[in-house]
Amino acid sequence: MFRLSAIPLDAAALRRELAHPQAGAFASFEGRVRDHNDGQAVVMLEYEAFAALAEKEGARVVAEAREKFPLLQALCVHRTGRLQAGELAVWIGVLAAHRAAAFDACRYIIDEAKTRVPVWKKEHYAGGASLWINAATRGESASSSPPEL
Amino acid sequence: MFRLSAIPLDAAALRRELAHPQAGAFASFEGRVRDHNDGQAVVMLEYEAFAALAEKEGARVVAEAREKFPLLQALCVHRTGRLQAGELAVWIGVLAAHRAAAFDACRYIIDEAKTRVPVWKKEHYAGGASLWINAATRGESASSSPPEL
Amino acid sequence: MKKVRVQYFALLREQRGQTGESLATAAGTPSELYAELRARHGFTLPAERLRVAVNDEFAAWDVPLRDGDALAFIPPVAGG
Amino acid sequence: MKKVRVQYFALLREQRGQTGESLATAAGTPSELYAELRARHGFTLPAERLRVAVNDEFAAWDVPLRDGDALAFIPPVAGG
Repeated sequence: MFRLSAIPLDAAALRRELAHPQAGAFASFEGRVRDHNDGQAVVMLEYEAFAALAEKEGARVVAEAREKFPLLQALCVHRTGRLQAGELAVWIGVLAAHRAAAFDACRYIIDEAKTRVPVWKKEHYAGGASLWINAATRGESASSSPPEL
Repeated sequence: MFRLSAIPLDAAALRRELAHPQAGAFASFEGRVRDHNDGQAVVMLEYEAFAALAEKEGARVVAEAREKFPLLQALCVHRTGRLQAGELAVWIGVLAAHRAAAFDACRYIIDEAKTRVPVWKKEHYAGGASLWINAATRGESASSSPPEL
Repeated sequence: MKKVRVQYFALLREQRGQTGESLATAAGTPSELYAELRARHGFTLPAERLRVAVNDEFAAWDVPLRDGDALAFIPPVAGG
Repeated sequence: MKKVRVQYFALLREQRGQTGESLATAAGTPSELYAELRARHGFTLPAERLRVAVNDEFAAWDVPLRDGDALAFIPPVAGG
Protein backbone atom coordinates (compact mmCIF):
# COMPACT_ATOMS: atom_id res chain seq x y z
CA MET A 1 0.00 0.00 0.00
CA PHE A 2 1.12 3.53 -0.79
CA ARG A 3 -0.34 6.85 0.24
CA LEU A 4 0.50 10.52 0.51
CA SER A 5 0.03 12.45 3.73
CA ALA A 6 -0.30 16.20 4.14
CA ILE A 7 0.03 15.86 7.91
CA PRO A 8 3.09 14.82 9.95
CA LEU A 9 3.92 11.11 9.87
CA ASP A 10 3.87 9.19 13.14
CA ALA A 11 6.31 6.30 12.73
CA ALA A 12 5.00 4.41 15.76
CA ALA A 13 1.41 4.66 14.53
CA LEU A 14 2.40 3.54 11.02
CA ARG A 15 4.27 0.59 12.50
CA ARG A 16 1.08 -0.52 14.23
CA GLU A 17 -0.71 -0.77 10.87
CA LEU A 18 1.37 -3.85 10.05
CA ALA A 19 0.97 -7.19 11.83
CA HIS A 20 1.00 -10.81 10.75
CA PRO A 21 1.42 -14.01 12.83
CA GLN A 22 3.91 -15.46 10.32
CA ALA A 23 6.08 -12.34 10.33
CA GLY A 24 9.58 -13.19 11.54
CA ALA A 25 11.11 -10.06 10.05
CA PHE A 26 10.16 -6.40 9.88
CA ALA A 27 12.39 -4.00 7.96
CA SER A 28 11.74 -0.31 7.99
CA PHE A 29 13.10 2.85 6.44
CA GLU A 30 12.56 6.45 7.52
CA GLY A 31 13.67 9.33 5.35
CA ARG A 32 14.10 12.49 7.40
CA VAL A 33 14.87 16.12 6.60
CA ARG A 34 18.54 16.75 7.35
CA ASP A 35 19.53 20.10 8.79
CA HIS A 36 22.29 20.44 6.17
CA ASN A 37 22.64 19.41 2.54
CA ASP A 38 25.78 19.90 0.48
CA GLY A 39 27.17 22.10 3.22
CA GLN A 40 24.20 24.45 3.44
CA ALA A 41 21.86 24.85 6.43
CA VAL A 42 18.38 23.67 5.44
CA VAL A 43 15.67 25.58 7.29
CA MET A 44 12.62 24.23 5.51
CA LEU A 45 11.70 21.81 2.81
CA GLU A 46 8.64 21.57 0.59
CA TYR A 47 7.29 18.41 -0.99
CA GLU A 48 4.92 18.89 -3.88
CA ALA A 49 3.11 15.90 -5.41
CA PHE A 50 1.14 15.13 -8.55
CA ALA A 51 -1.26 13.31 -6.26
CA ALA A 52 -3.33 11.30 -8.75
CA LEU A 53 -0.30 9.84 -10.50
CA ALA A 54 1.90 9.63 -7.39
CA GLU A 55 -0.60 7.36 -5.67
CA LYS A 56 -0.86 5.14 -8.75
CA GLU A 57 2.87 4.92 -9.30
CA GLY A 58 3.57 4.45 -5.59
CA ALA A 59 1.06 1.61 -5.48
CA ARG A 60 2.76 0.03 -8.50
CA VAL A 61 6.17 0.21 -6.78
CA VAL A 62 4.79 -1.54 -3.70
CA ALA A 63 2.99 -4.14 -5.85
CA GLU A 64 6.23 -4.84 -7.73
CA ALA A 65 8.04 -5.38 -4.42
CA ARG A 66 5.36 -7.89 -3.42
CA GLU A 67 5.82 -9.74 -6.72
CA LYS A 68 9.61 -9.80 -6.52
CA PHE A 69 9.98 -10.79 -2.87
CA PRO A 70 7.98 -13.11 -0.56
CA LEU A 71 6.32 -10.48 1.64
CA LEU A 72 3.41 -10.53 4.05
CA GLN A 73 2.65 -6.79 4.13
CA ALA A 74 4.20 -3.57 2.85
CA LEU A 75 3.37 0.08 3.37
CA CYS A 76 4.93 3.30 2.08
CA VAL A 77 3.71 6.75 3.11
CA HIS A 78 5.14 9.99 1.73
CA ARG A 79 4.67 13.46 3.19
CA THR A 80 3.64 16.49 1.20
CA GLY A 81 3.80 20.14 2.20
CA ARG A 82 6.30 22.04 4.31
CA LEU A 83 8.67 20.17 6.62
CA GLN A 84 11.21 21.35 9.15
CA ALA A 85 14.62 19.73 9.70
CA GLY A 86 14.20 16.44 11.57
CA GLU A 87 10.70 15.76 10.27
CA LEU A 88 9.77 12.46 8.70
CA ALA A 89 9.46 12.71 4.90
CA VAL A 90 8.85 9.07 4.00
CA TRP A 91 8.15 5.90 5.98
CA ILE A 92 8.37 2.36 4.63
CA GLY A 93 7.61 -0.80 6.55
CA VAL A 94 7.78 -4.37 5.27
CA LEU A 95 6.76 -7.59 7.01
CA ALA A 96 8.04 -10.93 5.76
CA ALA A 97 8.65 -14.41 7.12
CA HIS A 98 12.41 -13.94 6.63
CA ARG A 99 14.76 -10.99 6.75
CA ALA A 100 16.30 -11.08 3.26
CA ALA A 101 12.94 -10.42 1.62
CA ALA A 102 12.09 -7.72 4.13
CA PHE A 103 15.37 -5.84 3.56
CA ASP A 104 15.37 -6.27 -0.21
CA ALA A 105 11.77 -5.10 -0.54
CA CYS A 106 12.24 -2.10 1.74
CA ARG A 107 15.20 -0.97 -0.31
CA TYR A 108 13.48 -1.67 -3.62
CA ILE A 109 10.52 0.48 -2.58
CA ILE A 110 12.58 3.51 -1.53
CA ASP A 111 14.94 3.29 -4.52
CA GLU A 112 12.08 3.06 -7.02
CA ALA A 113 9.84 5.57 -5.27
CA LYS A 114 12.59 8.19 -5.25
CA THR A 115 13.04 8.10 -8.99
CA ARG A 116 9.53 7.24 -10.25
CA VAL A 117 6.85 8.68 -7.98
CA PRO A 118 6.03 12.26 -9.06
CA VAL A 119 6.98 14.09 -5.88
CA TRP A 120 9.28 17.10 -5.90
CA LYS A 121 11.42 18.49 -3.13
CA LYS A 122 12.46 22.09 -2.74
CA GLU A 123 15.06 22.93 -0.14
CA HIS A 124 15.04 26.33 1.51
CA TYR A 125 18.40 27.43 2.89
CA ALA A 126 19.38 29.64 5.79
CA GLY A 127 20.53 32.43 3.42
CA GLY A 128 17.09 32.64 1.78
CA ALA A 129 17.95 30.71 -1.38
CA SER A 130 15.99 27.64 -2.44
CA LEU A 131 16.53 24.77 -4.84
CA TRP A 132 14.42 22.10 -6.52
CA ILE A 133 16.29 18.90 -5.83
CA ASN A 134 16.76 16.40 -8.60
CA ALA A 135 17.19 12.82 -7.41
CA ALA A 136 19.22 12.00 -10.52
CA THR A 137 21.50 15.03 -10.79
CA ARG A 138 21.35 16.62 -7.33
CA GLY A 139 20.59 20.24 -8.12
CA GLU A 140 22.26 20.43 -11.50
CA SER A 141 20.38 22.87 -13.74
CA ALA A 142 16.95 22.51 -12.11
CA SER A 143 17.54 25.48 -9.84
CA SER A 144 14.91 28.18 -9.64
CA SER A 145 17.08 30.34 -7.42
CA PRO A 146 20.60 28.97 -7.13
CA PRO A 147 21.98 28.95 -3.60
CA GLU A 148 25.26 30.70 -2.93
CA LEU A 149 27.68 27.81 -2.64
CA MET B 1 25.90 -0.15 20.91
CA PHE B 2 24.75 -3.64 21.76
CA ARG B 3 22.95 -4.98 24.76
CA LEU B 4 20.92 -7.92 26.00
CA SER B 5 17.52 -7.49 27.59
CA ALA B 6 15.72 -9.93 29.86
CA ILE B 7 12.53 -7.85 29.62
CA PRO B 8 10.26 -7.30 26.59
CA LEU B 9 11.63 -4.93 23.93
CA ASP B 10 9.66 -1.77 23.18
CA ALA B 11 10.45 -0.85 19.57
CA ALA B 12 9.07 2.68 19.88
CA ALA B 13 11.14 3.35 23.01
CA LEU B 14 14.29 1.94 21.37
CA ARG B 15 13.68 4.13 18.33
CA ARG B 16 13.66 7.18 20.58
CA GLU B 17 17.19 6.37 21.78
CA LEU B 18 18.53 7.38 18.35
CA ALA B 19 18.54 10.95 17.06
CA HIS B 20 20.97 13.09 15.08
CA PRO B 21 20.39 16.36 13.18
CA GLN B 22 22.35 15.09 10.16
CA ALA B 23 20.35 11.87 9.93
CA GLY B 24 18.59 11.66 6.59
CA ALA B 25 18.06 7.92 6.82
CA PHE B 26 16.99 5.50 9.52
CA ALA B 27 16.91 1.79 8.76
CA SER B 28 15.55 -0.68 11.23
CA PHE B 29 15.12 -4.41 11.63
CA GLU B 30 12.86 -6.30 14.01
CA GLY B 31 13.16 -10.03 14.44
CA ARG B 32 9.96 -11.50 15.82
CA VAL B 33 8.87 -14.93 17.01
CA ARG B 34 6.83 -16.54 14.26
CA ASP B 35 3.89 -18.71 15.24
CA HIS B 36 5.10 -21.46 12.91
CA ASN B 37 8.51 -22.74 11.85
CA ASP B 38 9.06 -25.50 9.30
CA GLY B 39 5.36 -26.29 9.44
CA GLN B 40 5.14 -26.68 13.22
CA ALA B 41 3.18 -24.44 15.58
CA VAL B 42 5.60 -22.62 17.88
CA VAL B 43 4.07 -21.95 21.29
CA MET B 44 7.11 -20.60 23.08
CA LEU B 45 10.72 -19.81 22.45
CA GLU B 46 13.66 -19.51 24.82
CA TYR B 47 16.77 -17.41 24.21
CA GLU B 48 19.76 -18.27 26.32
CA ALA B 49 22.89 -16.09 26.21
CA PHE B 50 26.49 -16.32 27.32
CA ALA B 51 26.07 -12.77 28.54
CA ALA B 52 29.67 -11.69 29.10
CA LEU B 53 30.83 -12.78 25.67
CA ALA B 54 27.56 -11.94 23.87
CA GLU B 55 27.84 -8.31 24.91
CA LYS B 56 31.48 -8.14 23.81
CA GLU B 57 30.86 -9.84 20.47
CA GLY B 58 27.67 -7.84 19.84
CA ALA B 59 29.57 -4.61 20.51
CA ARG B 60 32.26 -5.73 18.07
CA VAL B 61 29.66 -6.40 15.37
CA VAL B 62 28.19 -2.92 15.81
CA ALA B 63 31.67 -1.35 15.86
CA GLU B 64 32.55 -3.17 12.62
CA ALA B 65 29.40 -1.80 11.00
CA ARG B 66 30.44 1.69 12.03
CA GLU B 67 33.87 1.17 10.48
CA LYS B 68 32.54 -0.26 7.23
CA PHE B 69 29.72 2.23 6.63
CA PRO B 70 29.36 5.98 7.27
CA LEU B 71 26.91 5.86 10.19
CA LEU B 72 25.80 8.37 12.78
CA GLN B 73 24.39 5.94 15.38
CA ALA B 74 23.65 2.24 15.66
CA LEU B 75 21.95 0.13 18.30
CA CYS B 76 21.21 -3.58 18.56
CA VAL B 77 19.28 -5.10 21.45
CA HIS B 78 18.64 -8.83 21.83
CA ARG B 79 16.09 -10.47 24.12
CA THR B 80 16.86 -13.32 26.46
CA GLY B 81 14.41 -15.57 28.30
CA ARG B 82 11.04 -16.95 27.28
CA LEU B 83 9.12 -15.35 24.41
CA GLN B 84 5.66 -15.98 23.00
CA ALA B 85 4.79 -15.91 19.29
CA GLY B 86 4.71 -12.32 18.05
CA GLU B 87 7.21 -11.02 20.60
CA LEU B 88 10.22 -8.99 19.58
CA ALA B 89 13.46 -11.04 19.75
CA VAL B 90 15.93 -8.53 18.32
CA TRP B 91 15.78 -4.85 17.41
CA ILE B 92 18.35 -3.01 15.29
CA GLY B 93 18.28 0.66 14.41
CA VAL B 94 20.81 2.59 12.34
CA LEU B 95 20.98 6.32 11.64
CA ALA B 96 23.04 7.63 8.73
CA ALA B 97 23.15 10.66 6.49
CA HIS B 98 22.18 8.49 3.50
CA ARG B 99 20.11 5.37 3.02
CA ALA B 100 22.63 2.99 1.45
CA ALA B 101 24.82 3.05 4.56
CA ALA B 102 21.81 2.69 6.85
CA PHE B 103 20.48 -0.37 4.99
CA ASP B 104 23.88 -2.02 4.54
CA ALA B 105 24.80 -1.56 8.19
CA CYS B 106 21.46 -2.80 9.48
CA ARG B 107 21.80 -5.94 7.43
CA TYR B 108 25.46 -6.42 8.36
CA ILE B 109 24.59 -6.25 12.04
CA ILE B 110 21.78 -8.82 11.93
CA ASP B 111 23.68 -11.19 9.61
CA GLU B 112 26.81 -11.13 11.78
CA ALA B 113 24.96 -11.15 15.09
CA LYS B 114 22.98 -14.24 14.13
CA THR B 115 26.08 -16.29 13.46
CA ARG B 116 28.60 -14.84 15.94
CA VAL B 117 26.92 -13.62 19.11
CA PRO B 118 26.60 -16.49 21.60
CA VAL B 119 22.83 -16.59 21.95
CA TRP B 120 20.87 -19.80 21.55
CA LYS B 121 17.26 -20.30 20.62
CA LYS B 122 15.09 -23.22 21.64
CA GLU B 123 11.71 -23.59 20.00
CA HIS B 124 8.88 -25.27 21.90
CA TYR B 125 6.20 -26.76 19.66
CA ALA B 126 2.50 -27.31 20.14
CA GLY B 127 2.98 -31.09 20.46
CA GLY B 128 5.37 -30.69 23.40
CA ALA B 129 8.61 -31.25 21.48
CA SER B 130 11.39 -28.69 21.52
CA LEU B 131 14.48 -28.01 19.44
CA TRP B 132 17.68 -26.01 19.74
CA ILE B 133 17.85 -24.05 16.52
CA ASN B 134 21.12 -23.81 14.66
CA ALA B 135 21.48 -20.72 12.51
CA ALA B 136 23.81 -22.57 10.15
CA THR B 137 22.06 -25.91 9.75
CA ARG B 138 18.47 -25.24 10.91
CA GLY B 139 17.85 -28.04 13.35
CA GLU B 140 20.13 -30.63 11.86
CA SER B 141 21.64 -32.80 14.59
CA ALA B 142 21.50 -30.28 17.43
CA SER B 143 18.15 -31.57 18.63
CA SER B 144 17.71 -32.38 22.29
CA SER B 145 14.24 -33.77 21.68
CA PRO B 146 13.44 -34.04 17.99
CA PRO B 147 10.02 -32.81 16.97
CA GLU B 148 7.74 -35.15 15.09
CA LEU B 149 7.95 -33.85 11.55
CA MET C 1 -7.61 23.03 -32.68
CA LYS C 2 -7.99 20.78 -29.61
CA LYS C 3 -8.83 21.99 -26.16
CA VAL C 4 -6.57 20.50 -23.48
CA ARG C 5 -5.85 21.08 -19.80
CA VAL C 6 -2.24 21.32 -18.59
CA GLN C 7 -1.09 20.93 -14.98
CA TYR C 8 2.23 22.39 -13.82
CA PHE C 9 4.34 21.16 -10.93
CA ALA C 10 7.47 22.28 -9.14
CA LEU C 11 9.87 24.25 -11.34
CA LEU C 12 7.41 24.40 -14.26
CA ARG C 13 4.67 25.70 -11.93
CA GLU C 14 6.99 28.42 -10.71
CA GLN C 15 8.13 29.39 -14.20
CA ARG C 16 4.54 29.44 -15.46
CA GLY C 17 3.31 31.26 -12.35
CA GLN C 18 0.23 29.06 -12.03
CA THR C 19 -0.73 25.45 -11.29
CA GLY C 20 -2.46 24.85 -14.61
CA GLU C 21 -4.35 26.20 -17.55
CA SER C 22 -6.84 25.24 -20.23
CA LEU C 23 -5.80 26.03 -23.76
CA ALA C 24 -6.52 25.43 -27.41
CA THR C 25 -3.67 23.98 -29.44
CA ALA C 26 -2.83 22.74 -32.89
CA ALA C 27 -0.21 20.38 -31.40
CA GLY C 28 -0.73 16.77 -32.38
CA THR C 29 1.34 15.17 -29.59
CA PRO C 30 2.58 16.00 -26.06
CA SER C 31 5.99 16.61 -27.62
CA GLU C 32 4.65 19.29 -29.93
CA LEU C 33 2.59 20.80 -27.12
CA TYR C 34 5.59 21.08 -24.80
CA ALA C 35 7.65 22.72 -27.54
CA GLU C 36 4.86 25.25 -28.04
CA LEU C 37 4.50 25.98 -24.30
CA ARG C 38 8.24 26.11 -23.75
CA ALA C 39 8.60 28.72 -26.45
CA ARG C 40 5.69 30.71 -25.04
CA HIS C 41 6.63 30.59 -21.34
CA GLY C 42 10.41 30.20 -21.40
CA PHE C 43 10.57 26.90 -19.53
CA THR C 44 14.21 26.09 -18.88
CA LEU C 45 13.82 22.31 -18.77
CA PRO C 46 14.27 20.54 -22.13
CA ALA C 47 11.76 17.79 -22.93
CA GLU C 48 14.52 15.19 -22.56
CA ARG C 49 14.55 15.86 -18.83
CA LEU C 50 10.78 15.55 -18.44
CA ARG C 51 8.20 12.80 -18.54
CA VAL C 52 4.67 13.39 -19.66
CA ALA C 53 1.35 12.19 -18.23
CA VAL C 54 -1.92 12.13 -20.15
CA ASN C 55 -5.11 11.76 -18.11
CA ASP C 56 -3.18 10.99 -14.91
CA GLU C 57 -1.07 8.22 -16.42
CA PHE C 58 2.45 8.20 -17.84
CA ALA C 59 2.36 8.41 -21.64
CA ALA C 60 4.70 8.43 -24.61
CA TRP C 61 5.68 11.80 -26.04
CA ASP C 62 4.24 10.89 -29.44
CA VAL C 63 0.74 9.70 -28.54
CA PRO C 64 -1.95 11.57 -30.46
CA LEU C 65 -3.52 14.36 -28.41
CA ARG C 66 -7.29 14.20 -28.17
CA ASP C 67 -9.74 16.94 -27.39
CA GLY C 68 -10.29 17.14 -23.63
CA ASP C 69 -6.99 15.48 -22.65
CA ALA C 70 -5.43 16.46 -19.32
CA LEU C 71 -1.65 16.74 -19.54
CA ALA C 72 1.13 17.12 -17.03
CA PHE C 73 4.80 17.63 -17.76
CA ILE C 74 6.84 15.98 -15.03
CA PRO C 75 10.18 17.49 -14.00
CA PRO C 76 12.84 15.17 -12.54
CA VAL C 77 11.34 13.78 -9.34
CA ALA C 78 12.94 13.72 -5.91
CA GLY C 79 10.94 11.95 -3.26
CA GLY C 80 12.18 10.60 0.05
CA MET D 1 46.52 -30.98 37.43
CA LYS D 2 44.96 -27.57 36.76
CA LYS D 3 41.79 -26.35 38.32
CA VAL D 4 39.42 -24.81 35.78
CA ARG D 5 35.82 -23.66 35.69
CA VAL D 6 33.54 -24.72 32.79
CA GLN D 7 30.26 -23.05 31.84
CA TYR D 8 27.62 -24.92 29.84
CA PHE D 9 25.01 -23.38 27.58
CA ALA D 10 22.03 -24.60 25.58
CA LEU D 11 22.32 -28.21 24.45
CA LEU D 12 25.52 -28.79 26.44
CA ARG D 13 23.88 -27.42 29.58
CA GLU D 14 20.95 -29.79 29.10
CA GLN D 15 23.18 -32.79 28.43
CA ARG D 16 25.36 -31.99 31.45
CA GLY D 17 22.34 -31.21 33.60
CA GLN D 18 23.94 -28.11 35.12
CA THR D 19 25.12 -24.65 34.11
CA GLY D 20 28.76 -25.18 35.05
CA GLU D 21 31.29 -26.93 37.20
CA SER D 22 34.76 -26.56 38.64
CA LEU D 23 37.11 -29.40 37.98
CA ALA D 24 40.71 -30.53 38.05
CA THR D 25 42.11 -31.73 34.76
CA ALA D 26 45.33 -32.95 33.19
CA ALA D 27 44.21 -31.51 29.83
CA GLY D 28 46.72 -29.09 28.33
CA THR D 29 44.36 -27.35 25.90
CA PRO D 30 40.62 -26.66 25.49
CA SER D 31 40.61 -29.34 22.80
CA GLU D 32 41.89 -31.97 25.21
CA LEU D 33 39.51 -30.79 27.90
CA TYR D 34 36.47 -31.04 25.64
CA ALA D 35 37.48 -34.55 24.58
CA GLU D 36 37.73 -35.51 28.25
CA LEU D 37 34.35 -33.98 29.14
CA ARG D 38 32.64 -35.34 26.07
CA ALA D 39 33.76 -38.87 26.96
CA ARG D 40 32.63 -38.36 30.57
CA HIS D 41 29.23 -36.77 29.90
CA GLY D 42 28.25 -38.10 26.49
CA PHE D 43 27.98 -34.71 24.75
CA THR D 44 26.62 -35.32 21.25
CA LEU D 45 28.24 -32.27 19.62
CA PRO D 46 31.69 -32.88 18.12
CA ALA D 47 34.31 -30.20 18.79
CA GLU D 48 34.22 -29.23 15.09
CA ARG D 49 30.73 -27.81 15.66
CA LEU D 50 31.73 -25.79 18.72
CA ARG D 51 33.76 -22.73 19.48
CA VAL D 52 35.59 -22.26 22.75
CA ALA D 53 35.92 -19.23 25.01
CA VAL D 54 38.60 -18.81 27.66
CA ASN D 55 38.02 -16.15 30.31
CA ASP D 56 35.03 -14.71 28.45
CA GLU D 57 36.78 -14.32 25.12
CA PHE D 58 36.90 -16.52 22.02
CA ALA D 59 40.08 -18.60 21.99
CA ALA D 60 41.84 -21.14 19.82
CA TRP D 61 41.36 -24.81 20.65
CA ASP D 62 45.09 -25.28 21.18
CA VAL D 63 45.95 -22.47 23.60
CA PRO D 64 47.64 -23.72 26.78
CA LEU D 65 45.22 -24.08 29.68
CA ARG D 66 46.26 -22.24 32.83
CA ASP D 67 45.23 -22.84 36.38
CA GLY D 68 42.12 -20.81 37.18
CA ASP D 69 40.93 -20.45 33.56
CA ALA D 70 37.19 -20.12 32.95
CA LEU D 71 36.08 -22.03 29.86
CA ALA D 72 32.90 -22.18 27.85
CA PHE D 73 32.15 -24.50 24.94
CA ILE D 74 29.87 -22.71 22.51
CA PRO D 75 27.30 -24.69 20.51
CA PRO D 76 26.19 -23.33 17.11
CA VAL D 77 24.54 -19.99 17.85
CA ALA D 78 21.13 -18.83 16.68
CA GLY D 79 20.25 -15.30 17.60
CA GLY D 80 17.58 -13.13 16.04
